[in-house]
Amino acid sequence: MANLSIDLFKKTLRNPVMNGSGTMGYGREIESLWSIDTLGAYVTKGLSLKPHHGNPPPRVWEEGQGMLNSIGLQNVGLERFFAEYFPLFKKRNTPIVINFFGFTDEEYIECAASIRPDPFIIALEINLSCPNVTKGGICMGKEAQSVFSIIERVKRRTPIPLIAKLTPEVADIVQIAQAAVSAGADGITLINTMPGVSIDLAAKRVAFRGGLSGPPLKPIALKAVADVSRAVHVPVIGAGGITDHEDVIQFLMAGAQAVQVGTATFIDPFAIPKMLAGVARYMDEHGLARLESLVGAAHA
Amino acid sequence: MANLSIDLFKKTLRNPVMNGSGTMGYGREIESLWSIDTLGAYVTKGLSLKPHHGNPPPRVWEEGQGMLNSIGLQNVGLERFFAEYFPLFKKRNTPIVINFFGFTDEEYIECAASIRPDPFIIALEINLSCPNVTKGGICMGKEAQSVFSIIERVKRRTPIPLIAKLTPEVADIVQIAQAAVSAGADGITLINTMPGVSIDLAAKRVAFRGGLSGPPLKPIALKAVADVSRAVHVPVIGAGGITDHEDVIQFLMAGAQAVQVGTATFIDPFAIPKMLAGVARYMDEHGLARLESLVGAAHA
Amino acid sequence: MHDTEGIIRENLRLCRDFYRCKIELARPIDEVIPGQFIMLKVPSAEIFFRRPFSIYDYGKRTVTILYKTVGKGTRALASAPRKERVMVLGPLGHGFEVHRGYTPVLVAGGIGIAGIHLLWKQLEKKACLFYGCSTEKEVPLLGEVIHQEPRICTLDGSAGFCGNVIQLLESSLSLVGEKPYVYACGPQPMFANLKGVLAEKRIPCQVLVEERMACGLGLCFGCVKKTLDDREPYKRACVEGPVFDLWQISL
Amino acid sequence: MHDTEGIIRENLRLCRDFYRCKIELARPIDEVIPGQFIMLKVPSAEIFFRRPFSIYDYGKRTVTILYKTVGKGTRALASAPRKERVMVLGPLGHGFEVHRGYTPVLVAGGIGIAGIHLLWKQLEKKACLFYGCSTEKEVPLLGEVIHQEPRICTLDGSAGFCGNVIQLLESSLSLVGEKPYVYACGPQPMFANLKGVLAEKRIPCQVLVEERMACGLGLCFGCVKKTLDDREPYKRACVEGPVFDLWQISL
Ligand SMILES: Cc1cc2nc3c(=O)[nH]c(=O)nc-3n(C[C@H](O)[C@H](O)[C@H](O)COP(=O)(O)OP(=O)(O)OC[C@H]3O[C@@H](n4cnc5c(N)ncnc54)[C@H](O)[C@@H]3O)c2cc1C
Ligand SMILES: Cc1cc2nc3c(=O)[nH]c(=O)nc-3n(C[C@H](O)[C@H](O)[C@H](O)COP(=O)(O)OP(=O)(O)OC[C@H]3O[C@@H](n4cnc5c(N)ncnc54)[C@H](O)[C@@H]3O)c2cc1C
Ligand SMILES: Cc1cc2nc3c(=O)[nH]c(=O)nc-3n(C[C@H](O)[C@H](O)[C@H](O)COP(=O)(O)O)c2cc1C
Ligand SMILES: Cc1cc2nc3c(=O)[nH]c(=O)nc-3n(C[C@H](O)[C@H](O)[C@H](O)COP(=O)(O)O)c2cc1C
Ligand code: FES
Ligand code: FES
Repeated sequence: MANLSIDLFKKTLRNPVMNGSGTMGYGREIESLWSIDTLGAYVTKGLSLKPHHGNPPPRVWEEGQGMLNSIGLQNVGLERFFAEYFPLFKKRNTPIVINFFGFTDEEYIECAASIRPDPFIIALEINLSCPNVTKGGICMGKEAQSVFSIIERVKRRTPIPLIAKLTPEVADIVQIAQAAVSAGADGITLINTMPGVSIDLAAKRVAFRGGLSGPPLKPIALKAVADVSRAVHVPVIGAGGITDHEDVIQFLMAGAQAVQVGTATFIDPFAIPKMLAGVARYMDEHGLARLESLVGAAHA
Repeated sequence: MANLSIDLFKKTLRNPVMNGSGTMGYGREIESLWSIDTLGAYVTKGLSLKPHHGNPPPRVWEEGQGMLNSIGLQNVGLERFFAEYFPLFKKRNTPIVINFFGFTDEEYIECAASIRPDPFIIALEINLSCPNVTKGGICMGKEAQSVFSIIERVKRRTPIPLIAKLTPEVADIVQIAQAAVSAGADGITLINTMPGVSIDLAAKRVAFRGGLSGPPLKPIALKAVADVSRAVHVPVIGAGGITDHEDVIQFLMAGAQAVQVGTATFIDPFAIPKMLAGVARYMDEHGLARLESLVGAAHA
Repeated sequence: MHDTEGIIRENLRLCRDFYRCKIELARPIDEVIPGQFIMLKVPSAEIFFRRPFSIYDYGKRTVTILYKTVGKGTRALASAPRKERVMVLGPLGHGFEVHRGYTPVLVAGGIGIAGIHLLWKQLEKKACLFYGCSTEKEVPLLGEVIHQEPRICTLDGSAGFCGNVIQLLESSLSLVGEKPYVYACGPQPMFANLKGVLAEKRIPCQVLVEERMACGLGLCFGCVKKTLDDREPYKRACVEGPVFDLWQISL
Repeated sequence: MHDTEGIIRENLRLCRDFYRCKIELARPIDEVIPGQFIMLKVPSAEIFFRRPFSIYDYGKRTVTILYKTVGKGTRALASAPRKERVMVLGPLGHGFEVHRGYTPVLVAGGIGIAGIHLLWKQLEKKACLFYGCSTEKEVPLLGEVIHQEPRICTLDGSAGFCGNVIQLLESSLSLVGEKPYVYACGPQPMFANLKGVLAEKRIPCQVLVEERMACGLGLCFGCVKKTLDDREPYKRACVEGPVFDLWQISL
């Protein structure tokens, strides 16, 4: 079968497909259906220094051909994660990306600093989409300036490659990505969810407020990947509505080195294994030796 | 039958449903199926001082359950519009909104200034989503500062109520809307298309770049309407993925005084007449005397 | 646990807005613990999420659900013809734990019977079932009475005791036998009343709760129920639940 | 012009990836000018836009199209069973204008026959048709020959003249009669060659062009064709077209 491996941050991954942060629990849950080592890399749920309880239910909402979520970053905290969940990935020989966040610059920095380098940790992914309490709750990732400063300060405190994960709710995502890279980001993940609202007609109220994910995001994410990958020299990881192997290949062609899949797994828990098989088939049919040859193909 | 009329800018409209700018030609085309006076008001194609040729084809692209377009603002210019197309609306006794644009501040201002007040023109709608050539092609509508100054300068040159139509590709649409209102905007239309990209797998190239419209926009538009209508005291007009009467009512509940329908008409040319009938049915079933009572109902 | 293709063999309207759907599976389903559920891909392009349904009954290659139409997904399911293909993920979640040495008391309110029926079937003689619904029209939801006559009540008094199922339970809890252990499924308000009735003697009780779900697999943390564990209050209804100890959740 | 519900009465694979679809309409269709088209709502939730198809033939309550599967929409249509319901908007657009006092010469390349067939049928004896396709397998697309024997060519020489239809036309244009007037439909490259052949004598010619469409009604300005009118170069294929004067468009 075709070789799907790709290189990222000087490591070789089995394949370019990761889960999106927060869409594959703590890694063990999916193993009732398939082994976590199916993934090119596992991306953790958003982790923080201290545990977070998250929001009251409902936390998920169907919205047309997509969904809204407001999980509220529930997580067990770094300490419990490493004690209880991290060993699985070593056992499965599966590289992981640690997605993390904070509600103040200091929380971000301490969080990153407290993560000890480990051969299985290929990168930290900083979630810049969450409210900064010290800045009146507006999110980090919206101003190039604040993105630059947080990334720069985090980089000073960790030797682990740092991926900046950006929100699409910005005026110019290329500018934000460039700020992140010039501050030292080693990679960019595009995109996080897009804030949306759903109205309950019967109840005459806002039924739900949360982040939009799934197929409706795809053209927005492809644009971010196409534009940013042209503008920066670091690897771009694409996410947003990826549902099948054709979507994966489209994101690679748009300039992504790797992709993340979230919502699709909720609809079909075998979406990821299926898309990997599909990508392999595509490579065989097109006599492709390496996936790298597809990356950015659409730029030409 | 129920009374669907609403008041906007001291005029009474038959109903709250308009077409979205650029999605109903010059008004006469649809009359092979239904009379233009079916609309609460007709919104013109984006007009400019001088005619514009627009972009080469293809200009429209199917994208999942939505579409991308890059028409490139083709239009016959104000002069020809008033000479050839405007008379129809007088004949049909149909109020119109004049959507206009320019590629420099001066073009915007001259354009607005050159439109003579007329009882049938209820408002001008300024399209802030187009590239400003003097500012390196980045669009007007992205910075509160430039929005404030353009609106303020336009208002000085026209007595006609001015609606600011905003792009969703911003960091904080409430802030932009507030800038527009404090500069004198009499209303806000939310939202214009969201930039997106589609990849052609077979051709290995960017198949299309353009503005995303249709159902994928709906949750993003509803959020803009819910948040902006809470923050400003002028009427908000909702647009983005409205397909049936339930969508219309949801936008009203979210805080819109009126709505605009674009893409839905391409899929079902009778979408607008059908949704008007649906809204009337809803009013009868719920014993509603006036639609105003629904506006912002979801805020409570 | 698998994600299996299935074919709708029966999709019958039992009464009012209640339906029973029997699905034949392409491969055998794992053993089911009463209270477990499936995530069903409703056969309609309009419905994005799968929908969770308790396993009402099952055989080697069949699973049966009992459902009430409350919105677009269940309405779409109700209109699905026989022979329609669906995807069935399950069995999922933490079901009822039956404790020896107690008298099992089953309490079902309305469609809640869907989550209790399998337990009732498996407990046989020992179990005594309290079933409450709004009118006699809904009594057939019980299906064929398996053994011990259930105690029935209706809100309109058209059948059995007149009142809600918790009032019925309260009126006869003393008579059900030694050391009652309650297993309940029904609407939220029912649980609050239940708590009131069981509080004094602090009678042990497990309840099956419903939360909106996206994945049903523990991946999204979208389906949480608040518990009294202050270290980690929000537990996933699809993994740690849907069956919780009544005394450990906050209503 | 209406948007009418229709039922697929026939959806037949004629050869290779060519299909003929006959649709029965809920109400009579207006009179059709050859070259006009319909916007068809393909019966599949995956297909968002309607798709434009030339009216190959029509009756009081039926419309027939001939189509080639080139992508997901046409493939979805090809897999639509008989009795499937569709929506049919039309007749749309500016069709062919037949000018008296000329010898009508019809030129169709491949699936282009779909846009020419109705004109051929209406012109009867007078018309002489040049039809080019890739192989004899595609000759049946002509349907039953209505009157004057058409001139056929195939790229592989398996039937008729060996070459493309423009070469065929060139070789015999002098023989077709007095004052030829060409009506053509086919792929883009064909038009360029056609222009070359007709240039010298500047023979009058109308061509049916295809552009991607969203509305088909002139609402979106998405389907434009570039013309030599420099005041307003881009004309809508769905209103000013799809039939244009070859000498007025820029290829
Ligand atoms: C573990 C579990 C087991 C269930 N078992 C059954 C069963 O055996 N029979 C049955 O009829 N129903 C059962 N439900 C509830 C069922 O899943 C919902 O009624 C269904 O998902 C509603 O979908 P809808 O599209 O029709 O409604 P929607 O249009 O999505 O919503 C309509 C109404 O249903 C409510 N609702 C939606 N989803 C859920 C949900 N997941 N849980 C509770 N309420 C919801 C909404 O709050 C809303 O008021 C179960 C739910 C869970 C979590
Ligand atoms: C006025 C008019 C009349 C037409 N008549 C016929 C006809 O009688 N028979 C027939 O088979 N086809 C006809 N076409 C072309 C037909 O509409 C397209 O082949 C069809 O829309 C492709 O849809 P798809 O989803 O299968 O392809 P897509 O997946 O949308 O695209 C696949 C390929 O088809 C091309 N394509 C897509 N849409 C169009 C379009 N509107 N025009 C031209 N190329 C397109 C794309 O460029 C792409 O290369 C006509 C087009 C127009 C504008
Ligand atoms: C339920 C849910 C939880 C998520 N949690 C996080 C998170 O904790 N941190 C983060 O950076 N992104 C989070 N995301 C965003 C996803 O990782 C991903 O960027 C987004 O969903 C787009 O991909 P998709 O369309 O494939 O889901 C979450 C998404 C969902 C749906
Ligand atoms: C083909 C097309 C052309 C458009 N042209 C304009 C325009 O000229 N000016 C403008 O302000 N908005 C324009 N829009 C945006 C629409 O008016 C509307 O804001 C957007 O499409 C969202 O509504 P919808 O989802 O109902 O289409 C255009 C949209 C489409 C699809
Ligand atoms: S539904 Fe996703 S974790 Fe329970
Ligand atoms: S397809 Fe919309 S104008 Fe022609």
